[in-house]
Order: sequence, then C-alpha cells, then structure tokens
Amino acid sequence: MAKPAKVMLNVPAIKADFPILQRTIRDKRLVYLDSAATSQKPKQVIDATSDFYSRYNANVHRAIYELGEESTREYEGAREKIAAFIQAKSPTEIAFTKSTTESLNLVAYGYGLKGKIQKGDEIVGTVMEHHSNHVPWHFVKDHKGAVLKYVDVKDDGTLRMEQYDDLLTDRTKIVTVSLCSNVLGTINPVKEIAKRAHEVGAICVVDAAQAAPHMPIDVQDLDADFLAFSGHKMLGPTGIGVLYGKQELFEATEPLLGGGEMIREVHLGSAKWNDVPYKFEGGTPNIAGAIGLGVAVDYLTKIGMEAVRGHEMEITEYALEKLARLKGVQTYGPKDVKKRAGVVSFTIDGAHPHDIASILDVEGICVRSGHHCAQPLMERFNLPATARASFYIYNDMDDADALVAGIKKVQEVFA
Amino acid sequence: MAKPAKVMLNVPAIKADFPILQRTIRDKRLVYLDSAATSQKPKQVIDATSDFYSRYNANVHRAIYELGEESTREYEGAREKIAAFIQAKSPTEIAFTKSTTESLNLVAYGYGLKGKIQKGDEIVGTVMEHHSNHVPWHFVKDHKGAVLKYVDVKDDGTLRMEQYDDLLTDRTKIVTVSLCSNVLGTINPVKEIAKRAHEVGAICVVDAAQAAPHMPIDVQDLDADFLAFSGHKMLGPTGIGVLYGKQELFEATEPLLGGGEMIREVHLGSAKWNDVPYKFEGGTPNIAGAIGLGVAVDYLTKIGMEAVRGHEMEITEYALEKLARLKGVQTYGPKDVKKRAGVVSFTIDGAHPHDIASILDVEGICVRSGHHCAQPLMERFNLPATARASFYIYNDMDDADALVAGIKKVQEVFA
Amino acid sequence: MSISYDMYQEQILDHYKHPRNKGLLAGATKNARDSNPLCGDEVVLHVKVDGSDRIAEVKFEGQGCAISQASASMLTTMVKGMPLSDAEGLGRDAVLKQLGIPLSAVRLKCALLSLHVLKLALGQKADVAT
Amino acid sequence: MSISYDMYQEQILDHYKHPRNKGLLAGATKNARDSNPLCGDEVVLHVKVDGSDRIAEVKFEGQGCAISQASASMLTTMVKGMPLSDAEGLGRDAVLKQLGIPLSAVRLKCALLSLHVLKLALGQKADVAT
Ligand SMILES: Cc1ncc(COP(=O)(O)O)c(C=O)c1O
Ligand SMILES: Cc1ncc(COP(=O)(O)O)c(C=O)c1O
Repeated sequence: MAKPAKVMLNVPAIKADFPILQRTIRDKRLVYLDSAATSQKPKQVIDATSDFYSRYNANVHRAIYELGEESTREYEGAREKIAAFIQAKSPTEIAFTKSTTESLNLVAYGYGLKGKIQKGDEIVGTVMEHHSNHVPWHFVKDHKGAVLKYVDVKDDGTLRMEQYDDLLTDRTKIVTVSLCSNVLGTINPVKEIAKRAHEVGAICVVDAAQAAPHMPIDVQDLDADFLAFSGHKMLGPTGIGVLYGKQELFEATEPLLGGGEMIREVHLGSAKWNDVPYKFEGGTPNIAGAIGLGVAVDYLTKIGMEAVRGHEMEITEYALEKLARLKGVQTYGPKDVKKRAGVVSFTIDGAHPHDIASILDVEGICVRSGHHCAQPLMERFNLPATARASFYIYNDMDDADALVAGIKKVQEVFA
Repeated sequence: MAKPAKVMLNVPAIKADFPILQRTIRDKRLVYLDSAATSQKPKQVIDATSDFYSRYNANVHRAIYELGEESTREYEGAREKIAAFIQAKSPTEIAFTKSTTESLNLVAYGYGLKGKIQKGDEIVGTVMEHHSNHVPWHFVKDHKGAVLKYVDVKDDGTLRMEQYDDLLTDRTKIVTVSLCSNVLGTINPVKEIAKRAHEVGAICVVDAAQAAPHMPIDVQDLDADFLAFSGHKMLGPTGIGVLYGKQELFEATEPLLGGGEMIREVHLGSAKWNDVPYKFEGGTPNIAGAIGLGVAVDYLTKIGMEAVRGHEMEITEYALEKLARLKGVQTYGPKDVKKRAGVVSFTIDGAHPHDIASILDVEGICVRSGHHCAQPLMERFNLPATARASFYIYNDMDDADALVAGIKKVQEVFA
Repeated sequence: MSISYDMYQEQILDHYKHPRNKGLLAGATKNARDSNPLCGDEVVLHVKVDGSDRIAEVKFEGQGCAISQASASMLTTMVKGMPLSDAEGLGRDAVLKQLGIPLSAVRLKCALLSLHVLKLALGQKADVAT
Repeated sequence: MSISYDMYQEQILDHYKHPRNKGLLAGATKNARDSNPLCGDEVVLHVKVDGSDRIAEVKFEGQGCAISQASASMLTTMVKGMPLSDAEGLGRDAVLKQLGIPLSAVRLKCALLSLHVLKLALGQKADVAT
C-alpha cells in the first residue's frame, strides 16, 4: 500500500464525538494510547446501543411482532454493512461471534477438530501470533494429531518468508497468520501468504483483529478463506466479533456452539443445521453489540479507511522519529511506516515496562505493558515484556508529544 | 416453594423505569408478553452501559492505568454480585460467557467432549429441554460415543420421575435438566434430581435460563454442579451469560475457547491455563455486558426475588383462569401455579400460532409463536407449534386482560 | 409497513379453510419438501409433468399458518396447466401479487415457502424464501 | 486511591537497583517459583531451614517490575532468621506495611507475588496474591 499524501484527520472534531476523551485523570488530560487493546467509542455507537434497548429491544429472527421485525432488520442490516466493509461477496459470509478469539476457535473446532483435519495434517502459524491464534490450534494438535509449524520472525519484525516456503508441504491444510501484529505493528503480506497456501491446497485463516480497525480490507483481493476481527477494537461495543468465511468453506465447517437459532430441526439425539451463517450463531446473539458495530462501521466508513490509515501513518512516523532520538529507548518492529501500523512497542533501559506504564499513568497517559498475549514472540526477541503505545483516529501529534515527555519522566525516576 | 401471600409489585413505578414501555405500536399501548424470549431493560441497566463507554471503557485485567483499574473493578464487582445472587460460595465459581447456550456448550465440551466422558458413558436429559440443552450433548455423543437418554414428560407437563430412576445406572455420568421449562413453565424438582444423580456418581447440570430471572436460586441448596443462565432474559444486556460451577468441577473442566486472558503461559504448541474462572474467559469479554448484568442483578435484588416470584404467580393464576374460560383455547403445562412459572403456552382451535401472533401484533401485543426451540417437546405433545405469552415484573392484570381480548379477536377472524 | 387485519382477507382465509389441490398425487414425476427453520411451516409439492412439458397435475400437503398454506393452495391453482418453462420463470413478485396482502419480513418467508418448494421440485436452486 | 510518584520512593528504587539476597542458594531445603499470569513477573525463592526450624538462609531470583522485585528483596530481609512458624503466619498486611507505598489492584499483585511464592515454598496453600 502506497503511503497516502499527508492526511491528518480533523482530530478535534473527532475527539468531540468521544465522551470519555473529555475526561481528566487526576487533573491531567486523558491521553489514550491503548487502542490496540480496546478502542474508545463515539457517542453515535453508545447512543445506538441505548436506542436499541429503549425503543426496539426484542429477540431476533423468530418474532412475528413489530419490535422483533425491527430488531431483526437492524441486526441483519449490521451484517450487510460489515460485509460491504471488508468486500465480502455476500452477507451470508459474515457470522457474528463474541470476539476474534471465538471466531478463531470456531474455525479451529469447526474446520479442524470437528472437521477435516486428520492425524499428520499440518498447520502453519507464525511466531508473532496473538495467543488467540495459537491456543485454538493446540486443541487441533492435541485432539486430532495435527502437526503445528511456525514461520519465524526476523530481527526487523517481518516474517521469514523464505522459511514459509520451506514449511509448506502437500500435508499443509491450514495456514494461519495475523494481518497486523499487535506487538510489532508489522503488516504481513497476507495476499502472498494466501496465494502460496492455495498452491499447496491449504486454506488461509487471517487474524485481522489489529487490521480491520486501521486499514482498508478486501477479503476478495486478499483471497482469505476465513478472516476474524473484534468490534471493541474498532469503535464498537464489547462482546461482538466477526468471522468472515468464503461461502463454500462456511458450508463445509461444523458449528462450534449447538443450541437455538443454529438448527433447522432437532430430534432426540440428532439435529440438522440451519443455513450459513446462522448455523454458527447458536443462542441469542449479542444483538445490541451487532447493531452497535454496524454503527461503528458507518462511522469509520464515513471517515474512509484510507484516510484512517494515512492519519495513523503520519502519527506513527512522527512518534518513531521522536522516540529514535531518545537515548536508552528501543522500539520494535519495522521502521518503515508503509510496512507497519500504529502499534509501537518500546522498552527503556533500567525501567521495567510495568513501571513505565505506572509512571505514564500518573501523567494521564494510558499505555499497555506486558507480553501483549504474544509470549512466543516475546521469547523470540528475548524480552520479558514491552510497553506499547497504539494510535487511533482520535490521537494526534500532541498525544505523541505527551508520550515522549512521559518517557523522559520515567527516565528521571529510574536515573 | 410455598405460594407467597398475595404480593403485587408496584407495576406503574416499575414500568416507568423501562423506556420501551412508553412506546406505542401503531397507536396501541405496547403489551410486551415475550420476556421468556428476552426481557426489556430498565434505564438503570441502559445507563450503566452508556456510562461504562462514556467514562471508564478499557480492557480488563492487564491494564495498569486508572481506566483499566476501574473497568476491572466493575467487571469483577459484577461477578461478585452474581455469585451472591445465586448463593455461590465464591466469585471464582462464576464464569462469564455470552449466553446460556455458550455456558452449556462449555460444559459439554470442557467436561464432556474434551474431558471426562468415555465411550458408553451415559448422559440423561429430558424431553422438555431447550435446543441449547440438547444439541451440545449430541456433540458428546457424536465425538465420544456417549449414550443419550431422556426422561419423558407427562401429559400434565411434569417429568416422569419414576422413569428417571430407571434411567440412572452406574454408567450415568451427567444428568442435565432445566430448572424451568420455556414452553410449559414447569418448575422441575432439580434438588431431588441432583440428589439422585449424585447417588450414582453423576454430576447435575442445570439450565436456569428461565429460572434465574424469575425466582430465587440457591445453588448450594440445589446442590447443582453446573448452572447456566443468560443476562438478556433478566433485565441485562444481550451477549452476556453466566456459568456457575462448583470450584472442584471448574478445576476439572477443560476450557472451550483458547486465547488471551485464559492462559498462564503460552509456548509454541503448548500452554498452561490460568486459574478458574479465567481459564473459561478466553478473549476480551463482554465487559459492558457483565457490568450491565451486575446492575440488572442489583435491580432484581432490590425488588427481591421472592416478590418477583410472588407477583408472577398472581398474574399467571389470573391469566390461566381467564384462558380456561375461553372455548376453543388450550393451555399447556401444570395448572397449579406453585409448580410453574409465568410462561403460558396456548393454542386456539382453527388458528395457527403464527396467525395468532400476527393478529395480536396488530393489537400491540407481543407473544411468541412456533416451536420455542423445543422441537422434541413439541413432538411429544404432537403440536406443530404453540403461541406463548410470558410475564415479568413490568406486567400486570391489564396485560393479561389485553391478551384475553386479543385472543377473542383472533377467534373472530378465524370464526 | 402497514400491518393490519388486511393480512387476513376473505380470499386468504378461504384458501386456508378450503385448500385447493391438497393431498397426495399418484404418479407424480417431481416432488419436493421444505420447512421454514424458524417456525416449522411445512410444504410438500407433488408435480406431474406431461409429454408436452406442461404441469398436468399438482398437489400439495403441509401444515402451518394461514399465510403459508393459503399461498401454497393459491400457487397450485396458478401453476396447474402451466408450461414448465413458465413455471421455472415464476418469481416472487408474481406470487406476492396474487396474494395481494401486506407482509412483514418474517411472514414473507411463510408466503414464499411454497414457491421455494416448487423451485426445489423443478430442480432449480434459486433461493426465493428470503 | 492516590497514585503518584510515591510508588517509586527511594527505598523501593534502592531495593530494585540493589537487590538483597539475590541469587542461588546451595543446600536450599525449600524452593518455589511462580509468575503473575497477567504480566509475566517472576519470582523464585530458595529457603534453607536449620535444625531449630528457623529460616537460616533465603535467596531469590526473578525478573519483573520494580515493585515485584523490590518487594521480593525486602521480603528476604524480613524473613531471614525468622522462626518457620512466624514466616508461616506472615500476612499480606505485614508485607504491604513494609513496602509502605500506595498500590492499585493490579500493582498489588506485583507486590504480593513474592509472599505468594514464600507460601508455596513453605507448603501453604493460602492465596495471597489477589
Ligand atoms: C430454557 C432455556 N434454555 C436455554 C435458552 C437459551 O438461552 P440463550 O439464547 O440466551 O443462549 C433459553 C432461551 O431461549 C431457554 O428458554
Ligand atoms: C492480533 C490479535 N489477535 C487477536 C486478538 C484477540 O481479540 P479479542 O480479545 O477481541 O478476542 C487481539 C486482541 O487482543 C489481537 O491483537
């Protein structure tokens, strides 16, 4: 993706939409730099949720009365918006889950453990995956005897693509990779990865938890077979996630959760599944969550995902430059902002990341510290933990400056 | 449970808390009689959700900064409230899921499919279960060779307890039963069922989706081993559910979803689980949902679950009497309100339940029609479908009268 | 959407109470069945195609609401005697026009179930039921 | 909760930068290790109990934040020479009092990790880390 011309969003106008950003922390302005963990929510999304509960709350799909018609229309409308957002061919390729984590588990169980994977079949992941894209595949290994292989990460934070070629065999059935790393910010060449996977007859599962909020996604162009993301990281409510799957793969996948909504017929001891995507939505779904996510997608679409990406590239470039000038501070991941998103992990000599986060908190700055649910990656870089700042549409250069000033305070304390 | 003395809640005051009940449907007063599908929400719950997003939205558990401390405190506070609500020994016996359906699947996978159940082990269910308490056990049958057995229902809507005794053997490992039927309203003798299950060394799994919103629950008195329910049926948000499990059983249960939060350590190809209940909460949870459910529990606790139960008994008794006087109208389930909850399934001669629901909708009355996700039960009673009215704290005798008047309209149309 | 008692017009109730072409069909050349997973409405169609590719006979069986059963009954009267190619070309609009009543999204599925089953019987894949 | 730079008082930073009793312990009679699953802080304790049931020697190893490592260092100074029964009776309040800084819930887990490991080493089950 070429770097768009200098685009900065109108941050004051955007900030005005986010009630929490009017808040102070111990008399300091709130500088929220933890959107990679969860994003803040604009009032449009907050209001959509309240509005649902206040005006047309009803269970979806089976109700004949007016309220149920309305809730079903909005719920299915959200599905259509999300399909358009990632360029899916049809809304039937979109299943609602509770999170990226559930989405990835759905694939691991439904296509793996309960599905097509046999003993000795190979699953290729990468060392930089989030735990949510590690642990579900352990289940397939433990219960089906699948073999797990991992593409390593180079010192510059990119994948060792030559090694990937070597790992692929005619036993490779699944390749699973994150579109964007939540620690390094690296944007992986998923289109290329999927192409090579398809050449050996494997499918490609994409963890887009850190990508969907921050850059345009075209599942058809990527030729992804499954793609997962979470609402709460992209301005949407907590408790709602998405699994995209190509129609024919959705049809070949077993459901994870058995229950209401996902069946066509149930008898004692046997059942027939409903059509896709409903067979994946057992139980009463997070209706308010789906509707809220639809409104979040509207909000992002209105700004334009190219513009979101451009804005974040500007701040990230600025922040990386400033941090590079600080002695005793290391950043991780690609230096070139064209190859990375606005997730900036860093360490400071002599100060543990928790202490960094604690001291930044005193300054009203929210950053994350720890292993970021990516222990294998931390082990690869021989790091017990990092601090991580991540940017979104409501951040600007002032926030990056606040981070730099905060880091200097940390250095003073641990001097 | 003895019938409490005539208690009627102050319905006008309660109604005032529910914004949606101020709404009209095509110029008619909204008469919401579908709380068994999902309940309406008081403004306290709606506001709690907005407040979370507007003031202290942050991911839980790992954040060091102030917002994360606040969200974690509220999230864990909700767990404590729920533990107290059902008399659990400790909050660590409460896991948040997305729904009753996920809770029951968690047990079926974690204790069954991935856990202790071996080929030939027996699981005893009942014919009156909701699909969410049928289909997960099919998975255990299909993947582990467990044998499924079912306790039948008598014509009066109660379980054939003599048959239950016959079904129990020393191979019985799990007994699973709903505390209250979502079609018949029957309140099952779960304490007795659990006792006999324990006598043969089986555990007892309880589906409390229709019970937790409507009557006091004491898991220790019931001696339930697992117990599941949903927030959205008890004034809470959509997308949040609860699984209670006895500490030692929780510890013996494998997680369903692998990912962030639920691990202690992850390496390439292996992982160690976090402590209970966190090992069951893989991925970012529905934080707003959990907090909202905590507030819903506060609301119900303030009214008092004994009073809720008493109120619903009054309306149900009144409605059943009125319906009994209508020619050509049949109701199902126990006649004695001491043995049943406020879920009233009915049919009208010559009018299909969908048409009943459509015509009642014209009158502003919301009832459900269909198989209510209980096809095996419908087959048992040889019914293609029923209409179902269900009562909650915001309903009163006027609502029951509106139902009766609506039924008369249906009879006119199909005369 | 204007929902009212219009949904239960004379004509609908008449087809519901006195269904046309209901029953089995000996020598049917095409048969299909489907049900609406959300509500359990069920329609079975039996079709006999003659030598000149016409629908010589058609019968339906089923259970369900007035809308689904009246629409099945009306559909059989519509397609009886129709050239196969015309029946294959039959779209949802034609069926809804004949029903002539306002329908919400959920009830639309009831109304279109029989058309869906017809398409199945004729070996077409089109999903008209949504 | 008053969070401020008080958390990083001289004394804490001193124990962090110059940990007491850090390293291996030859002839340790009790050892334990635990980590905080949420953040990865790690503490290992080696304890040598003498014939009169006293903690004759104690050493720690570990990695993590200033709070967890300073608190481990301070704990070793506290229990060295202590009768086993006193060490077993040691509660969170005593440890927190010695740290003497305001702590939020998350950082509390850092501060109490070493006490938790001590309890493990002494074969006690009490969960003090929450
Ligand atoms: C008895 C019973 N069990 C389980 C469920 C499933 O609940 P949910 O859809 O919230 O998962 C329901 C509600 O539909 C129910 O009534
Ligand atoms: C790359 C990546 N994958 C998966 C996840 C899991 O997302 P969730 O916790 O919403 O399930 C996250 C977020 O924590 C992530 O950053």
